[in-house]
Amino acid sequence: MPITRDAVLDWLKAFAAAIASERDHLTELDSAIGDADHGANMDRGFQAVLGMLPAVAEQDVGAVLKAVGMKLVSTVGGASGPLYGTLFLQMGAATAGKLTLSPAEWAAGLGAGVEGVARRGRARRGEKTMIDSLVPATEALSAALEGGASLEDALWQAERAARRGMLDTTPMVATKGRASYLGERSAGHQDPGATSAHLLVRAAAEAWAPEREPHHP
Amino acid sequence: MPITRDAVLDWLKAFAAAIASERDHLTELDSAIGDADHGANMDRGFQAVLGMLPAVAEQDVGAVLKAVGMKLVSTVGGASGPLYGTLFLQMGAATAGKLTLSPAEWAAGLGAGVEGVARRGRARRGEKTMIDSLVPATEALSAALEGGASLEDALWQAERAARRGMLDTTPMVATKGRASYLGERSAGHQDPGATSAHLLVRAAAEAWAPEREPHHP
Amino acid sequence: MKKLINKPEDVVAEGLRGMALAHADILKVQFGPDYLVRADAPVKGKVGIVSGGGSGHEPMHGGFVGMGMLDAACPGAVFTSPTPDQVLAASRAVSGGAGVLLIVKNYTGDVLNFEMAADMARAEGIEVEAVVTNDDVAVKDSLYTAGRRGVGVTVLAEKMAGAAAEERRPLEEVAEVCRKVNAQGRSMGMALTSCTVPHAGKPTFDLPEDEMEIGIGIHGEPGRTRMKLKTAAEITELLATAVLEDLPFQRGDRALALVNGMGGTPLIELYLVFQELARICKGRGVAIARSLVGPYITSLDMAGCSLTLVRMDDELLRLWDAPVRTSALRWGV
Amino acid sequence: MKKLINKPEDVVAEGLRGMALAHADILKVQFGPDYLVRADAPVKGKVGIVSGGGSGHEPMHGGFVGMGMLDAACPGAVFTSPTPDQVLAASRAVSGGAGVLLIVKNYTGDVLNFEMAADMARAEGIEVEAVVTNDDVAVKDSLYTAGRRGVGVTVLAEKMAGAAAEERRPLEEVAEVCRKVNAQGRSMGMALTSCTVPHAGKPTFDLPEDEMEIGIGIHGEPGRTRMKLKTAAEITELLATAVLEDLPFQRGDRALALVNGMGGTPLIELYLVFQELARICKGRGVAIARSLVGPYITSLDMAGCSLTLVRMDDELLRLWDAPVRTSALRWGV
Ligand SMILES: Nc1ncnc2c1ncn2[C@@H]1O[C@H](COP(=O)(O)OP(=O)(O)O)[C@@H](O)[C@H]1O
Ligand SMILES: Nc1ncnc2c1ncn2[C@@H]1O[C@H](COP(=O)(O)OP(=O)(O)O)[C@@H](O)[C@H]1O
Ligand SMILES: [Mg+2]
Ligand SMILES: [Mg+2]
Ligand SMILES: [Mg+2]
Ligand SMILES: [Mg+2]
Repeated sequence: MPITRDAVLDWLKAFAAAIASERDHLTELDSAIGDADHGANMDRGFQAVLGMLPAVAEQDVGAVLKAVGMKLVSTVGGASGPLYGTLFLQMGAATAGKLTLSPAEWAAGLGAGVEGVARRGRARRGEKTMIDSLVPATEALSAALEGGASLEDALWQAERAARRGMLDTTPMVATKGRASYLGERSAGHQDPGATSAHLLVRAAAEAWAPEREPHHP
Repeated sequence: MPITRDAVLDWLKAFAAAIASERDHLTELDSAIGDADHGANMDRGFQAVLGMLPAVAEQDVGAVLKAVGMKLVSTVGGASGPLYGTLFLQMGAATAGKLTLSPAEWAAGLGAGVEGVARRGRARRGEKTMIDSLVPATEALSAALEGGASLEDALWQAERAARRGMLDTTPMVATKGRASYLGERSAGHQDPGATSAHLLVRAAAEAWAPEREPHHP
Repeated sequence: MKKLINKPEDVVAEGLRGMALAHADILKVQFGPDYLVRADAPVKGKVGIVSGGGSGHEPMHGGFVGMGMLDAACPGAVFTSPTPDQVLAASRAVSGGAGVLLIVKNYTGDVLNFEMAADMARAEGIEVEAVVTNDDVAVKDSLYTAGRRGVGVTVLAEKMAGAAAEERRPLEEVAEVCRKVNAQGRSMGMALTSCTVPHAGKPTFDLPEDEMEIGIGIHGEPGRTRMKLKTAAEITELLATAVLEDLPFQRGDRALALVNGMGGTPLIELYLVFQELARICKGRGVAIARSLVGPYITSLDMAGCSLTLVRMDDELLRLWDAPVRTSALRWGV
Repeated sequence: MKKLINKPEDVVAEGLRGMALAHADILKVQFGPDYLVRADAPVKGKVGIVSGGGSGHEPMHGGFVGMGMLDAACPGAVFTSPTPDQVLAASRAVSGGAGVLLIVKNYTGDVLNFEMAADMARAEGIEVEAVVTNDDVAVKDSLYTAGRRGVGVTVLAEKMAGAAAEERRPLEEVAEVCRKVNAQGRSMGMALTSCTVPHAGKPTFDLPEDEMEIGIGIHGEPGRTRMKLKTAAEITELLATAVLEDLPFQRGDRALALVNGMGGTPLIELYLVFQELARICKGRGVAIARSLVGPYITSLDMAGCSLTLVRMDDELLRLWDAPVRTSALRWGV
């Protein structure tokens, strides 16, 4: 099934809601290895996005995602502002003019966004950043779709990969961002950005394939 | 009996010793209604005086007292520096050139010093200052001598008057010096300067007439 | 006590040494007796201006030594007035034949020590005038006190008297400018925290986490009242009202406004207070013609601020705008 | 929390309003997006210099806007980097046809936001160069960190790059001056107390009454080590040694020395530290050719200090001495 512009709006609203409810948890994670503002930063940004969505709700998917990126860039600040902003700006560029997306186009768009984040932040996997949940998620998504999986299954496989990547950041020693000043002391804490990035992936699965949510043992 | 230059030196040393042993008490009194430095100020000054005395020990009484005044002025600071400095400078002027003093000359010299303090500080009795023990003391001293009392008795009568004056400052509301900023709140505390001034008068009696010290009930 | 010091008894001398090293182009420091003096003192034919007081109020007074302001400053021990021999030595050093003006803050110790110094200097044939500043409206000026304390106005008077002296005006006129600034100026301060005097080692007074002291002195003397913390808007209203109504300032007046930090309060808060003050003055029709925002007359590490307003006329505005070159105030050169 | 503020969320905007009112002769403040800009911007034919960062470090950066230094400053929320739209708007406002230099402190957030702004400005046809300062020797600069933090050198680089821009030198040369100051400069700081962020309401970290943090960042980031309090002489030795040996400074070098206050430390202590630093430099044959002592890059109300040394040559000395007219640094005019 194709992904409509309204489905994309549902995904954005679901992510905004997840950020709002996880706000304190994200800030708590950031206070351990950063400066205790990641939840506040992300929530400030997505509340602004929610306020702006009606104004662009009639435009194409690319335009919507571009507008989200611009809004995040101008309201979040810190490291996550430009990074999440770039993610949506690049997704928007990759989906410019489209009113619906095929699963492959969706995967390609997300991949372009994640590549943009990696370029902007000069981060690779293993540096204890959002990259550690974003990259595995996009890889799992594409692999599943290429392997013939349904979008619904692919979304939940991506969610699982993102969650694993998020959990994998805990033992890592940060080499990017504020946490890197802590050196060895950054190990033993889950990365806040990787945590919010997992919510981004999960929001799509929950918005578009709620009934398929696997029951983890 | 005449008061020799060496007797004057004994008095100065006795006062310096009394200040040193009462230093903390004076500072404690000043911390209640002032800025907690009267003991430190006076002790700093009289330690400097002790160090300087040998250099002037061969000069006349007036020169010795002038030198003491100058040293206090240049080492004490605060309100008490100029005030005690003036006391000794004026005593020195009144006794210039003399190698010994008659009791009357001593009383006149002290009176001149106290007048100098009152002029410098523009203070009258009842304003909760050193004046409240100095003035009664000089009045009692002169009265006793004019009444035919011996120097020894006159000294102890002056000491009693100084002590009474010192105790009388407790209920007073300060209208001069730092304590006046406290207004009514200054009542109920003995004035530090009146307390050090009592030591000045007592030092003379103890130095020159120890055997005559009256036994207070 | 947490301070960047070595021995408490060496703080003043070591601070002075730092001043001398950092500002050799502007001033020299003399020890025994201690004073800071303009590098080019004495200036022939110019009235020499000397101020001073206890240390712990930096940049006042040493930071105001230089062209257009003070010729010399006499630092006493922390919170203790200097001694007459310091003031005498400084007066000699700046006496350029046109007389010497002593600017004294109204505290018994300062007044008495400067008076003695004035007597001594006159005895040496130096023409001396002394002006006592007493602008702190927190203290009732009456027969029942030693009078209002000299605070923020002192800095502003030193600047404008300094400018008058640079114009080579005679001693009497320079002293008159100083008296005029004091007469037209009023101040009041407040503290969020106590200061800690080095040799004491602990805070001078206890102030609960939710209380502040209004009408505080610059040595931690008690203020008018202690009350629960309020917003910057309310605090500024409190201080400004007392200052404005004491002179009183009138609709149409032009004012020089000083929002002064007590030492431990960051600059952003002072600017925040300044915009509250500007709002209040505007509401009363008082125009802020000139302003100064920052820590200028401090109380060691005390957190808090004070407000000073001076009613200005064209002469004072000209003198305020005149060039000044000191380590703490500098413009026009 | 004891602060002269109204609502924590209004601190930055109200502080900016105060700046605008106090310094209308020097700068203007724009809101939405927020930035401070030279009153006479854009200056035709001159490279425009824009800096910025989180608020809470006053006077940096707004206090350095004016002739001879910055053309604009972009204040973020307290301790949070500004957003690209602020930097873009400021760049447009100061673009006088000779290009725009962005001076950025090395923190991931600052670098990413300024980079995006640079991309946007270039997309609009504005020629943009960006220089990142990273002088804090407390952080190891390696593959394993985001690199050294930009601290004290930033202020000095802004002054000297500003002077080069006033000489109408081309963008590449102005950027080169900025890079040179950064390359020749090193800093290290320490804290006696934590700062308190308004919206947090409590100290960022706990520091026992008898301990200090060496190598602290300006946002209360952890330092190199925590240790028992020491004397000013020992503390200065610690910081100065780390700074001197990192470049390293050599016998015969001429240095510009900044003894910076963190916000809650009184001036007398900074001068005391400066004379210790002068003694240490002398012992190593490093001449302090110029100096700056005071709170210039602060961390709200934190008590403590930082030392910055820049190896100077004749060109840098000339640029340092050149006239500057800002609210926080002013000379030669
Ligand atoms: N160079 C980078 N590349 C990718 N992600 C990064 C990078 N630096 C930081 N991050 C992510 O940003 C998160 C912190 O975001 P946030 O707290 O909002 O910004 P700041 O660190 O400026 O306060 C980190 O948890 C990390 O996942
Ligand atoms: N105007 C005055 N006349 C006489 N004595 C005064 C006057 N002002 C203050 N004193 C005396 O000085 C004492 C305080 O001296 P000290 O504490 O050494 O100086 P400071 O008050 O400057 O700290 C007071 O207790 C009081 O007795
Ligand atoms: Mg953060
Ligand atoms: Mg942050
Ligand atoms: Mg006292
Ligand atoms: Mg005193």
